[in-house]
Amino acid sequence: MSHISLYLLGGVALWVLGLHALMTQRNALRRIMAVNVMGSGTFMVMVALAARMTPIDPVLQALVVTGLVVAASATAFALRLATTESPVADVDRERE
Amino acid sequence: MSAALLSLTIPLATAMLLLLFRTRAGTVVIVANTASLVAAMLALDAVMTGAREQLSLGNWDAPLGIRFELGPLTAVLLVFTALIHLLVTIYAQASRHSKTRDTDFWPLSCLLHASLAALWLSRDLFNWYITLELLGLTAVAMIIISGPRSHLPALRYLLLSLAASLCYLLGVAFLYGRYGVLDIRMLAEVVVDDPGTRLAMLLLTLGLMLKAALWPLHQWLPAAHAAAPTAVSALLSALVVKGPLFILWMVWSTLAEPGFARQAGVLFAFAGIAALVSGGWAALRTPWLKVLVAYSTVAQLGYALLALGLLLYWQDPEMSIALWLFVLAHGLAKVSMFLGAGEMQATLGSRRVSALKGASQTMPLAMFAFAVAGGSLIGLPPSGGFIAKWVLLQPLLVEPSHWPWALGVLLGTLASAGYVFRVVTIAFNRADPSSPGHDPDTAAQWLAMLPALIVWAMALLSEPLILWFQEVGL
Amino acid sequence: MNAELLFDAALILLLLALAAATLHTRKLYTAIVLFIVFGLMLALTWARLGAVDLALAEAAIGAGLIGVMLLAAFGRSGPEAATRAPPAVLAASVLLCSLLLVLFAQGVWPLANNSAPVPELVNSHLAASGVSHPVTAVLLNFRAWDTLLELVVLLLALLGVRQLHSPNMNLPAAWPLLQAWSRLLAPLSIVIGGYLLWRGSHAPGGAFQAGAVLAAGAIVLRLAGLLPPLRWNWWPMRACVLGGVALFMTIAAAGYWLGSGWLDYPPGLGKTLITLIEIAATVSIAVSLSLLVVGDTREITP
Amino acid sequence: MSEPAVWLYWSSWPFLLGGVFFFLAGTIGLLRFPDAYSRLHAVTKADTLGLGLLVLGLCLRSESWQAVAQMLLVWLLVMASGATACQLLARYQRESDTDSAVSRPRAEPFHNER
Repeated sequence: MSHISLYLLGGVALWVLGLHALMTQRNALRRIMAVNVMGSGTFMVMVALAARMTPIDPVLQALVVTGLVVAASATAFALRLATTESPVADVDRERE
Repeated sequence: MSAALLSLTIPLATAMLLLLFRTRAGTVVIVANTASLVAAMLALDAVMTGAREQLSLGNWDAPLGIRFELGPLTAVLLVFTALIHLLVTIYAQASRHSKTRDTDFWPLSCLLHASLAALWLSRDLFNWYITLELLGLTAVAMIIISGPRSHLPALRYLLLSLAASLCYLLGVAFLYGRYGVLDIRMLAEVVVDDPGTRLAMLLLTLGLMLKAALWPLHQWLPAAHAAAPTAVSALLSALVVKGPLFILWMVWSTLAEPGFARQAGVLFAFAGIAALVSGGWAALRTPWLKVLVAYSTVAQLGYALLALGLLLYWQDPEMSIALWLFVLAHGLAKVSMFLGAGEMQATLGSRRVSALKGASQTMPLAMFAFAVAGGSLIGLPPSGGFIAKWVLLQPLLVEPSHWPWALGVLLGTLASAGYVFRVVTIAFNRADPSSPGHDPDTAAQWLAMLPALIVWAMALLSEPLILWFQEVGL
Repeated sequence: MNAELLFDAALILLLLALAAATLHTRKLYTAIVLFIVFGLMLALTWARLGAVDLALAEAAIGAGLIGVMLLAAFGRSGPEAATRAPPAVLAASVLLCSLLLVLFAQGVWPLANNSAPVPELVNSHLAASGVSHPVTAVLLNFRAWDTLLELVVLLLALLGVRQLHSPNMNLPAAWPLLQAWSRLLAPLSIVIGGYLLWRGSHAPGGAFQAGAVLAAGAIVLRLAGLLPPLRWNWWPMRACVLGGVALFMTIAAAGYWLGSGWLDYPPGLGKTLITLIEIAATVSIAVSLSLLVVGDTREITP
Repeated sequence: MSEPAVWLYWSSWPFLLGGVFFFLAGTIGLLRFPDAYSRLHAVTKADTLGLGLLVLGLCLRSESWQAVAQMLLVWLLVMASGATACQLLARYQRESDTDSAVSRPRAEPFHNER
């Protein structure tokens, strides 16, 4: 067993933890954090896969840099969307 | 290829210019869209006369760089995207009820167009992840144009779409870890059927099904699509959900081994029938007009899923043609339906289905658009929906052992007939018509009708299209 | 070797514990603080796995900027409703997740010893790419299209926030100490940002990390009240945001219609063009991120 | 390794151990101390002294002057930012204390955790 296997397992464990929280939590901020934990798990799998060979796989690392920026942008948007005051008073009931 | 690239570049450049100069001129977008449509048609023409083209971005060949491919299907989809975007922007510019005129709808819809074009052209698993993310973010940003009421469904959509992307990305990571390539065709050459690959395919499939709102992962769609402004709902239902569907089709039709594909195909086909039935049932019961149309999207995606399932189950390439004909016909019909519904809703001042009483009298054009589009969704001849269903049914009817599947199609047809006639009967109830709040906007109603007319005209065009697809493949 | 494994195991357990605590602790504020700690630990993990580029990006963006945004979002959000998922959902989720965990563990286990052909290709073409750091070569040459689209994603996040029409943030008057400190910090962030950008061509670093550091500097200055409000309405601001994508697109299109191919840099010009793109991208990322965190993105109609 | 290098290597141990000790002590203080001010006290001790000793120990082991300069720079920055952050936190705590003394609820969320 090498340290790569450990990190791979850790990555999928993080992903599953995030998924569990996403399904069970109700608060918007917590769900956003849950998605971020899922993302971190995915990235950990990718970085560990990159580190399994010498020299380290630069393609996977570059993909993770891209993925990180994409995830961070989406998170920033989600955070603003979740906490912008909505005038609840004049919402006519519209539930399906 | 240069025409296809032009068709991708024009909307992107237009979005940049609109943002830089802070203009919200719809006419600029319409002109740019026309140019993009012409470019897409030139690309289609090039593919028709020549052959499929490849482009290695940056001249780095596939395992190192990203590959674009312009085949028949990609060219048709480029034209389809540009056409639908053009129709919707003309409506959004002309309609008095369009709530999108003085907003960021214009640059956002251009970005949507560009990201879809990038998705159709790309053949790289990771690049698809970014285009999917682009699609999701644009969709959410466009939904919230309609104001605070849409924030909650938009947030749910955003979170689910993010989770779905990560599901997809984990699948991509597994595939790369196993085979070391990201290009779909190179992957198809080396892929073997083992548990790890199946797991990766499962992850890809779950992520894409959630993004495409395929049953049973469709729950987010009705609220999100119904909450958006009318022009946006039309774009979302007609275009956005088709992006992940394209990737799903691509992944399964190129990567899955026959044995595995047969097993999964049955599941897809059953999910498709379930979508047809449950989506149709929900559309029959909802009191809200736009939610009804949105549920009809869920139901109609069931046909695509059924076609995908049967494609995998029988390994019959005819089914791919049926799938994409459904997508084209549904896209056009759904634009018409959403625009007609939005126009009636805005004029009558209520979101309820019941408010349409007597609409055939007060707003005959919009109602007609709705009904004509509904006819294509049901599959009445000679509409585009009919042609698609015909291509799907032909192999089903040849062999008696396939007849149970035809029963599923029949159920779906009945369900869609049910919700279309539900609206139509209310509209023809002229005893006590609800009076419109404003004057009906005739030009806008004609614009809502236009896509429906095109979908009926598609019946005439589709025979050469089908023959061409059969000849050269998709 | 054993000591290293011990360190790795401890780090992973710590990460898992932090993630679980973040997601399930009772107080939201504690959760956010733990999440920031989680981000920093993640940066350490990336460094341990040899991904220095990523460690820099994670520390600056993942832990830093997202942390600030989370705290700001916490300030805006109301008290947390104490709703818990019904036991049935909880049980179903636990069951599903354990199943997935077992599946994934089996799926991921054999991957540790595989290898991919691409890194060797990268190395053999590195000389032709114009830069000597492989990650930068992949980001800005071999897979430059990904990077271009990623800049569009960042732009879209900004556009999305614009649609919210959220009121301007009311920043409290800053204390003199903070102001003095940010006066010291801002030039430092410019120096570090520039250094990271320059380093990117031959060592870990590059546009994203540099942009994030610059954005952090701008945000601190803005919070200390030393910068005027950052407005979308001001055209140079928009030009900076759009500059990265615009330049990238121009180079791509010019390469296609005048030169040898889409996103193909003419021989000899590779380094220059990459540097130009990196500078534009850095500015674009820095301004976009600052606008996302502390900017005024509304449209003020005259 | 040459003679002075070996000597330097061994002499770095006390510094490193001292650094670890201060970090541990700071962490325990953070967890166990009753109020914000004493917790801040504990944490900043860990930052300045603990990190300082670690940096000193590592400097003794380092091979080049560049590395030494970089580490010293890091230490300086951490110390400065730690001191500033400590001041700001303490000040915030004092303001919210006086506020809650006159029982005016504050809008900001950054209350002490307890």
